[in-house]
Amino acid sequence: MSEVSLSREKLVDMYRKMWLARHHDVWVEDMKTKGQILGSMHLATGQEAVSVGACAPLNDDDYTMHTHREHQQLIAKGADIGRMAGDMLGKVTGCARGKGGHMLLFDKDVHALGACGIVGGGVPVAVGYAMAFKVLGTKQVSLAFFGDGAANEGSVHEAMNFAAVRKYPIIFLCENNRWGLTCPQHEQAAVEDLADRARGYGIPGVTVNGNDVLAVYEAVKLAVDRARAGDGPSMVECQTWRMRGMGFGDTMEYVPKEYLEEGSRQDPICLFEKKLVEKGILTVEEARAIEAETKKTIEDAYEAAKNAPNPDESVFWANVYAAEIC
Amino acid sequence: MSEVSLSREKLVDMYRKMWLARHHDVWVEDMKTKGQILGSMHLATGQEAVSVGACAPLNDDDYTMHTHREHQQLIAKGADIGRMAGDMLGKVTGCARGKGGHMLLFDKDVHALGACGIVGGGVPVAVGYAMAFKVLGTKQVSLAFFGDGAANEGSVHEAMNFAAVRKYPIIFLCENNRWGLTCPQHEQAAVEDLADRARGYGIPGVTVNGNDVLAVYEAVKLAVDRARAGDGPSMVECQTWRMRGMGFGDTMEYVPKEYLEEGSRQDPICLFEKKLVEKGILTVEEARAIEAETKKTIEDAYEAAKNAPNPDESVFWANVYAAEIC
Amino acid sequence: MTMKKVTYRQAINEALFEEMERDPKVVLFGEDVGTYGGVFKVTDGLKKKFGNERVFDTPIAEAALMGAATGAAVAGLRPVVEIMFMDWIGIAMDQLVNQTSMIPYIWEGIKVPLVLRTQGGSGSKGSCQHTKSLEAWIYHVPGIVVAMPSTPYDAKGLLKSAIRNDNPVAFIEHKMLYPTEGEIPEGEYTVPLGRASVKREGKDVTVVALSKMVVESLKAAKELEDEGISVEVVDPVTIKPLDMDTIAESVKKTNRVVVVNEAFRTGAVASDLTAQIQERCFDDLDGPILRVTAPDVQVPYSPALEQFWLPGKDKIKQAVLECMKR
Amino acid sequence: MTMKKVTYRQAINEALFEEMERDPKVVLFGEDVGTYGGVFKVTDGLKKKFGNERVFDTPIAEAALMGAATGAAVAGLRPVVEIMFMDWIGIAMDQLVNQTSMIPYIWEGIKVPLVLRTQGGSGSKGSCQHTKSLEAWIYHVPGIVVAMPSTPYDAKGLLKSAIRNDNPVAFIEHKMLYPTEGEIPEGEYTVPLGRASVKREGKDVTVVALSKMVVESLKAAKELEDEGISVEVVDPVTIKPLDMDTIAESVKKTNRVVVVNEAFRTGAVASDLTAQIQERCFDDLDGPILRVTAPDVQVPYSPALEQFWLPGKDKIKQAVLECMKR
Ligand SMILES: Cc1ncc(C[n+]2csc(CCOP(=O)(O)OP(=O)(O)O)c2C)c(N)n1
Ligand SMILES: Cc1ncc(C[n+]2csc(CCOP(=O)(O)OP(=O)(O)O)c2C)c(N)n1
Ligand SMILES: [Mg+2]
Ligand SMILES: [Mg+2]
Repeated sequence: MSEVSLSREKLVDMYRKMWLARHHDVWVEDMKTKGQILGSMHLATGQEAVSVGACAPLNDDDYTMHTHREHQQLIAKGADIGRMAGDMLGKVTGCARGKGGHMLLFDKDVHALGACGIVGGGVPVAVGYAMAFKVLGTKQVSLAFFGDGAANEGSVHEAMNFAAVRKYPIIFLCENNRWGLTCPQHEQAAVEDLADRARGYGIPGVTVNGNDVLAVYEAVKLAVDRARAGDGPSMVECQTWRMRGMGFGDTMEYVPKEYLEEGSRQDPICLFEKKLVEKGILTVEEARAIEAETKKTIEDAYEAAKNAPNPDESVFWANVYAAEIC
Repeated sequence: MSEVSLSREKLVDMYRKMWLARHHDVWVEDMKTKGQILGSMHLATGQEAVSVGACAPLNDDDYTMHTHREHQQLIAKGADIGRMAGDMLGKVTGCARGKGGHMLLFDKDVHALGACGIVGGGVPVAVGYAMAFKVLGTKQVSLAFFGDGAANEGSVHEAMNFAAVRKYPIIFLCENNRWGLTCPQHEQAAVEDLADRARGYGIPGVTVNGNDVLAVYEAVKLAVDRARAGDGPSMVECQTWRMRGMGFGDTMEYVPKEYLEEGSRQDPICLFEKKLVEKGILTVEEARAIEAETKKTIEDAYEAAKNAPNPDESVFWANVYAAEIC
Repeated sequence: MTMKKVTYRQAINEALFEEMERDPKVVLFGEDVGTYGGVFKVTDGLKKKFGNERVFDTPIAEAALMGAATGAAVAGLRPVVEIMFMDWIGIAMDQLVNQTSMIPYIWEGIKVPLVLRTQGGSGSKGSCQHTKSLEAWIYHVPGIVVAMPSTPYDAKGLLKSAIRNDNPVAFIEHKMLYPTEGEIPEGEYTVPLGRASVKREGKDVTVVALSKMVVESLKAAKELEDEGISVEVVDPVTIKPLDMDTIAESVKKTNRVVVVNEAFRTGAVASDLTAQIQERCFDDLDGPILRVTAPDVQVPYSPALEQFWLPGKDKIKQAVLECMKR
Repeated sequence: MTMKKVTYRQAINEALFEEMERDPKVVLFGEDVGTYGGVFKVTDGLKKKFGNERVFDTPIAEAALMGAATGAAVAGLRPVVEIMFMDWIGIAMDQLVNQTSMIPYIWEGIKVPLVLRTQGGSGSKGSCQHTKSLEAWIYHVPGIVVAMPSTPYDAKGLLKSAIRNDNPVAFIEHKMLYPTEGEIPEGEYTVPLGRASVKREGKDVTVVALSKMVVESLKAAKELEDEGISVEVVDPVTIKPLDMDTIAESVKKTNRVVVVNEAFRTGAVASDLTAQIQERCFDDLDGPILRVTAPDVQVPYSPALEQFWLPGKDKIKQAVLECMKR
């Protein structure tokens, strides 16, 4: 596991976010099982290190673009759990006042803008964020999450090349869990490391162990520094394991047992905790306290969301146009 | 210049096709100047080595997909000049009976199928050809021309990756003249050799001097052999010079003088002729005879096309649907 | 004829199965259609039966899918390609309009016998990126046959015709219809493209409805019967080319028309049917043709909001009652 | 007000110039819009004036263009993005419908103040990939304002309003209008979005025409005047949202309507206007609303064939005369 010289505070915050993310997806899986959430559901249980490692080097005013498997990414960016829960349940307390649901989460207070259910579809938009930062001369950066499956969409190619030419401050964060729905990576691309594609755009590309939160942090931090310094985009590929199905109710017979077993052995929270305890940064008791405290945060948020009011017809008709027309 | 052991007959045929291609574009440029051809006009004068070198390893029943700058590519594939001229002038004697014009040439007898005015748009279709060959177990291959500008379209990315995964027999032939309309390559991609992208798809990619017809031949021949042997796609990038404007009437102030000077020095017909004469394959007199004879072929074809009848209303209504519906 | 009860999903599966068995040139590909049998399980069992060259999963790349199907059709196959959700047909629209539909008209003598299968429709709590009905876009493209079956019987028979037809056919399913049941013959049968079907006879109002809206209209008709209003429900089945004769005959009888289409109101297919009907049947009409559609609003997630979006039985009844005032 | 004569092209150029000068957040990008000033020279001089961060050429990548404009708008700019020909808007449609139009509705509080400039229209001998008018696709997307000015006056004033407006606006030009001349005020003025303009008063027939078809309709009206028929020509200018009041007022007076739209007939905007007009004005109508459109045929190249495709003055006259039989 990588070594990074981060403050205790930062390390513990990352550890806490990983638990928050984990509990979140375990919790909504349970609610979904009970029929308390409607629609589709993409869980990232076991992929916490990618989201948390990628967002840890970012500031609140840096923008992030997320995928359809995005809950944890938003939590990592610091999204408000209560509002997220509202959106997940279609309640008026959500940022989208229930309009978006599980695949379109966003939180503009932390510039998590936002999730996208169109595979690869958000990546060009994230390039636009970076364009604005460069034109306006702010020092913000944009980070776009996308999956290994998404990497094969034309939109991602166009976006990466565009940003490379224009030297926009953006990080292309490929969350490679080796599956796109029911289709393994080798049936989606004939290359092992998707970061190899970066070279074809003339930008740096690295592949890291996506279950090692510090390795992810380190690679993304370098890319963020480059971007802020005006040196343009980078690609960071994080290889990880998808421990849940393509959506809820998918029994995953098509996934080899070995893959899931290896994914369990590589549990990113266990790995990180072990390291923190070894280094004396956290005691096991503190770790358990964080585990419990974060669980409660999730529970409380969903309990409140359950009891929150539904949006009414006025919400439906709000923002059909974003603004006055004439 | 590369060495290739080809029969005299083949070499002379390639030389002849280069002249045919050259005369064609010089001829239509002249007609266009005189207002005898309407609409847009993309000329490839000076790029003959790419088309001829790329098509020389192909059989008649191999399929080729062309670009908007395609006249020479069709000639290289062996398209009938008379029918081509008919299409160029919108006459009923064309393969498309005048429906397509200069940017949609095709000739199904030699499986030149066909030109496409949508930059990058034909490449996925060419993958479909290769799919059919693999499924049907024929030994045909598909070759898709596309430009350096087109390389940045999502369609090209999707197509290359798709073919790579499925190991379809296709050659991705990038005709890199370092310009996309009025925009130089370095403003379209931050990478020098576009063939570097091949690695990201897990397929072989090479960059060759596109003004050396034997170098192009050699690289494409290797790729064709690979494809026929069932080893899947390859990318061949041919670097060349665009000696004419983005279209007719473009005065090219935006193109640096040095670029055009270098392009003139690298005239592919001169280079090839010099080689053939040096090697004793052709005498200068034979060369001049070929130059004259091919010019006459073009002249005659266009003279005939000028006098050919226009399509009538029945042509307009033909094939609105390709076949009976019920 | 002996009949059996099957779901809409099974009906489509049977059509694919039978046509692939009948004709080795039929191939089927798309995202997750192979190993998993499709996210809606419509293509279940086909890969196992026909092998990985004829039925296969592809990279996530909708432009390449559409283009490859087009090329494969040109080169001798009869591809059935699936775009998983119609919501992202936009990625493939350039291929559809500039390749698929262009080829048969311009490249004379070349046919493009492909079927584009996709599904639209809301009611699944899928939010706005998984519920759109964008048939209006495809409908506007020349040379494409567009079918939208509403029953298992039509779905099976029509898909078989579509696969055998030499035109490109867009075959648009509805996700909420997959589990619906209906009777089909035990043995082989086909339903012709281009023929409307009167799903219920009546004399007061003609309701022309598409896809799942046929089901809703039949429910409305049933309830209106109790109120003494006799509704004729006409299902065009194929919306392009349109069987206007059948519709006009019905209007002649009823003199009142409601068109029902689950799609954004402005520019929907419903508008076009309305324009066509008023043109042909103006003198038969007692009042304006009313349209029941969704509003020009993105489909919101929240179950509390989705109801305001969805057209259905109640809104159809209202429109019929409105018509009856004339 | 002092007036001056400018071309449609100049009018647009002036609008861009003035708005970029007024507001540093306005940026302009697209293929060849920078150094060369656009293939139709509409953006001439802007890069020189405003520099390469605010006005720039991009890679050939229409999905990325649309997405990047969207992101840039979200992050604080007011981008004007050009898609060079509307023919390939299909490459960008997924971005438009799933990102641009989704964001303001679902991501509450986020606005997308962008202008998508593109141009359609035939008559240029451009064959089928450079002449299509696909406004119907954009028109069907919720939350997008769609404008199609027909005069220099409207073009300039409307584009200025569009740039200042907080909604995404599709601003659709016509390639054959660029050289047409008209009067505009010397100084600053704007034309409001969402207001129709009666281009000629008349009392017998209302012709509702879009874009260049307004010019053709005015020619037809002039000629019909000599035949004693008084035609009112209404130009919606903004087609969405539609100024139905102005149209209805005209219909109330004339009782006869022709809708003119240069686009494939089936599913054209003309159909939707027809559906809306008959709904609102049924009792005012003496006969069916007639539509003058192009047929459902790809635009052929041959000048001998193009005439069968093009709608224009003569076909409009015919339709008006047909109406007068009522
Ligand atoms: C444009 C588009 N194509 C297809 C889909 C259907 N789809 C949803 S998730 C998914 C797989 C995505 O794989 P990947 O990018 O690796 O992300 P992961 O699910 O592994 O996080 C697919 C194909 C979609 N939502 N959008
Ligand atoms: C999808 C699409 N985008 C833009 C254009 C306009 N266009 C025509 S040619 C061209 C440049 C193409 O450059 P390249 O691929 O390098 O080919 P070259 O002209 O150099 O042969 C462009 C942008 C188009 N025809 N299609
Ligand atoms: Mg994945
Ligand atoms: Mg080029």
